[in-house]
Amino acid sequence: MSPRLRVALLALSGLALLPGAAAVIAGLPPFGATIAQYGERINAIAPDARHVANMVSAINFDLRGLDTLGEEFMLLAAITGTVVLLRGHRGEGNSGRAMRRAGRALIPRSEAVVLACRIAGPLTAVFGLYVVVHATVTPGGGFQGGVILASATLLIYLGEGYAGWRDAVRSHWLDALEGGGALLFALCGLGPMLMGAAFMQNVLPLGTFRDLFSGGLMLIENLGVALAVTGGFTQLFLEFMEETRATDEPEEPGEESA
Amino acid sequence: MTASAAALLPLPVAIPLVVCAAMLATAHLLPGRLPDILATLAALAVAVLCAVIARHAAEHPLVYWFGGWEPHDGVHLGIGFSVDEASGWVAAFIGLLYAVTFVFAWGFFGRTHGHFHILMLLFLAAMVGFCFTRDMFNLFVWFEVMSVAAFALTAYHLEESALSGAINFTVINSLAGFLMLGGIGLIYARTGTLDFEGIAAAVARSGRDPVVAGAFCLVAAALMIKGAIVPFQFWLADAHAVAPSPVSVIFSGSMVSLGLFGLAKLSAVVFGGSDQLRHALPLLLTALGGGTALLGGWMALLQRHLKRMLAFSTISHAGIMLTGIGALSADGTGGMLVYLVGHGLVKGALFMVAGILLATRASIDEIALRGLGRGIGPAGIAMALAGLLLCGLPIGVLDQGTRLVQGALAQQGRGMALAAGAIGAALTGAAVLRAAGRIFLGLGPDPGDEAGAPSADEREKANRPLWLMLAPCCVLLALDVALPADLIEHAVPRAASAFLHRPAVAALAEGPAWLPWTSLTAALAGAGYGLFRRRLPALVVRPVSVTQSAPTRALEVLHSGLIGDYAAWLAVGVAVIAVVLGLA
Amino acid sequence: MTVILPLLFLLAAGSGTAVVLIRDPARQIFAIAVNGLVLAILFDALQAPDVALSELAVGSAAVPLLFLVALMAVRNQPPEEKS
Amino acid sequence: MSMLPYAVAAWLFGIGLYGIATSRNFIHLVGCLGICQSATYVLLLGLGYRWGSIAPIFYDHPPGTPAVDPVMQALVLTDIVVGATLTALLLVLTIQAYKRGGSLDPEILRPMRPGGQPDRGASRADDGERTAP
Repeated sequence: MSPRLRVALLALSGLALLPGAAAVIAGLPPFGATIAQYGERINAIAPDARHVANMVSAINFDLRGLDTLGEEFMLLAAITGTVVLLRGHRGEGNSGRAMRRAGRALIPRSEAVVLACRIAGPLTAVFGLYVVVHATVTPGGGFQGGVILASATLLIYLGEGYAGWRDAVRSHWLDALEGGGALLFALCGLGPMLMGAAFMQNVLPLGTFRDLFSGGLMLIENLGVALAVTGGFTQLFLEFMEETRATDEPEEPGEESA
Repeated sequence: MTASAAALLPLPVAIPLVVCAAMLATAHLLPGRLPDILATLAALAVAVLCAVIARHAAEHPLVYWFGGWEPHDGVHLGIGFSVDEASGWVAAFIGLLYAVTFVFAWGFFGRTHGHFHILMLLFLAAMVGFCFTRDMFNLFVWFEVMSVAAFALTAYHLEESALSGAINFTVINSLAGFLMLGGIGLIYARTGTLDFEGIAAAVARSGRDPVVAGAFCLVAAALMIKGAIVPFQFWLADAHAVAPSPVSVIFSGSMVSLGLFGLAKLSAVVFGGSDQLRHALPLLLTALGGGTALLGGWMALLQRHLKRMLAFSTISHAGIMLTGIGALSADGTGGMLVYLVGHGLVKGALFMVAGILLATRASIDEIALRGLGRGIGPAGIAMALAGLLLCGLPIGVLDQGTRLVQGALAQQGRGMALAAGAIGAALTGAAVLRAAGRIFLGLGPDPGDEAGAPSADEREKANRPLWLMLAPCCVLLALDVALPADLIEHAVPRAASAFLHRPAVAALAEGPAWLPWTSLTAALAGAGYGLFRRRLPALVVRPVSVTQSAPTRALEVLHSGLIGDYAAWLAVGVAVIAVVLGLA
Repeated sequence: MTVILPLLFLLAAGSGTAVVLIRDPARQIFAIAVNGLVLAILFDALQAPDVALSELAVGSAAVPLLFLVALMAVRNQPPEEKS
Repeated sequence: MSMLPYAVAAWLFGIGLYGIATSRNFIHLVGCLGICQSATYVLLLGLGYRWGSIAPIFYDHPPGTPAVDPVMQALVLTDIVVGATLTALLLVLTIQAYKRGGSLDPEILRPMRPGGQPDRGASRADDGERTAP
């Protein structure tokens, strides 16, 4: 099909869809008028039932924990896939050590960049940890914190250069971190079954409302997610970086993550 | 007894997940063959557990609430699994298919620290979760896990066509995921719940409602993309043709039909209460299904790349399954479920034959392989038998499913869909039989239109003995042929009614007995024409070639491999569904 | 609030359109990052701080970074000899 | 205003699809797919919003204060993970496809070209290629 024909086809089906879409939009409740009964109900009962302040975490780790389990394993699938697809080409043998492209000199980094990264890296990591541990009381949780932690390791890359990064971060540790985190989460599901409860039933003491240690089993699940996401995203960055080592210097990424 | 059986429900999902997480955590420590063994055992465990669950679900569906969040005052708070007999058996079949595939692929994925077994096990867990869940969003999560694992597996060969096939597959199926999520958002906003039963009750109350119809349109489009229904079918040929053969076994045998399984479940259980949909669906589904069956069959006949041919044949059979759903009756749906299992067994065996050719003869091209199959006769017999079964040889599970689907269609007077299904099956059977004759008997030195079809140079590692690859293939075929017919005949009416949440029926209608034989004869005639065209009188050959050339070229042009075209067709498909629903 | 929300929705539509219409991948990356940022602000205004934090970390940092890396990989590695 | 979020969601999906249909560069195409996905974020969060409600976090406000729908937010969180994984996978595929095919243009990188002939097949199939174009 020629591009013009393709756009015409697209526009035609867009036109055909227009009345339907209009009818659907008109049939929906007006924006901001009401929320669904399910969400209302959770807002009403979850603070009492699970002693947590953050309803989104309560849903993610308790009421609908199975979804998050699936989501974690989706991440695992994607990162395993990425590793296989990128390494299948490079060959697995040399993934453990830094290799350098022939004919490319090491480019010295400016003092300022190194210093900035050495300061920003730990700060980002601390912020990431903060986000992880406060999952049940304030916004954030294992996933968000894990991504921020992974960005902190990326700052090491900017500060110390590739070799330094490779020394600090080893590929099979990351596999272990990622798999271990996911395993921890899955075992949080199976553990309660051994005690005669339902899969992923919150059998641990729930703690006090608005306390850092509230939510019982959710805390462990959150930890599992944080480990898996940190390991997974670091692995992802690592594998992607491996693809670009012909470049001089990646530009400023990672700043917004803090 | 049933209470303890219900407690088993999380295990078929949890076991593969735990095994693959543990495998990843210890990836660099695992010795050579351990991933193969672990993965096979895990898949077998899933199959056995699902079979146990299915047996216990025969009386009434088993229900399990995760986290102990049972519904309270009619509000469903958590996620539930709800397994009826049919879902249980389908999941058991999928577990078995994986176990057999792991044996077939023994050592094939050796060099990657078990990463491929990790992906395959995730794929398995997602499929079982997809069969069991009774929660809309959970369904979406498993749908996406399935997709993500599949995307990575497709590109394993890292060849140019494998990569661009995988990109097409990924983009189209990602769009499917977004559509589905949009539909879920709409139905949640309308009904205030995500649970199947809760939504069904609210839909039945709502009457004619554009939001419900819109939600169904989006979700159905997503599942039809997964199920490769015209005009969403384009990705399938690209992806199945380039994926490693063990992965293609899973794709064709279970992933595609699972999309239709989901569609059957949703349209019967969740959206069944809407009069508007009940009026529109039979026409929509049988028309799309019939078209898909014909187009898939025709395209299959025109291929020379064996896996691509089988991919189109899968499209054709997906169309037949869709016509079964379209009957919206216990006969049609029961037939579709039986057909799903039978088709998975036969198509899995065929892709294994393709894998055997790739490994032992280092090619997948029908014309290049002419006569080269002589040394591996058993594979040829398997392929010929599978081809006969595909087009309607009246024995085995696949045939039983076919007759039930045909019975449902005949009862409702949908002659067009009935004919389209029979012709589609005959065409795919003809294609497979022609290829078998050419490869294993050296017939047909003078190829017709198929010579102009796309092909690629491909081979797979030949690191396994022939018997190790042949045994799983024969197991699948033997299962299809030898599963006792009266057992299925006895179980299907009950299981199909429970699947549809309807009162049980005593027996199901079957189609006319002559129809499979007609398909079979037509397939043999088609294969014979392809192989012996040089010996036929010009009076026969010329009109056929003249009439088939133009549409053939047009069809090949349509299957351009361009992602932009596929996106445009996707929009067309969604618009067609929306218009049909809107007019009802 | 009644003014800010519509404005943010329109901004999200606009920045999304920009991502599509900027055909040069190198410049598109900036559009993607801006779009991520706009979405994060929109989500925060919609009282979804959890989602906003995720979108900030993923949509305006991690994903543009991946795009950047992919672009560099493509630019710097001439394709291998085809066999 | 009451329809604006839904219209924006529909627009984003449409424009993303238009981008995919017309893109001549896979990296650009992946960006367009992200826009299609952001349509789902906007739709879901728009459906879960209620005027005058707080975020569903009862830290500064006591439980019982009207809050927006937390379920939609949980769904969107999962969706964002989906988006990140898909982007990563697609970019990997794109990089690899570029290395093999030497192009990022979908028109050039096709899965299988019509009439493609296997190299080794030609000699084996004695007259197999006769009718090939």
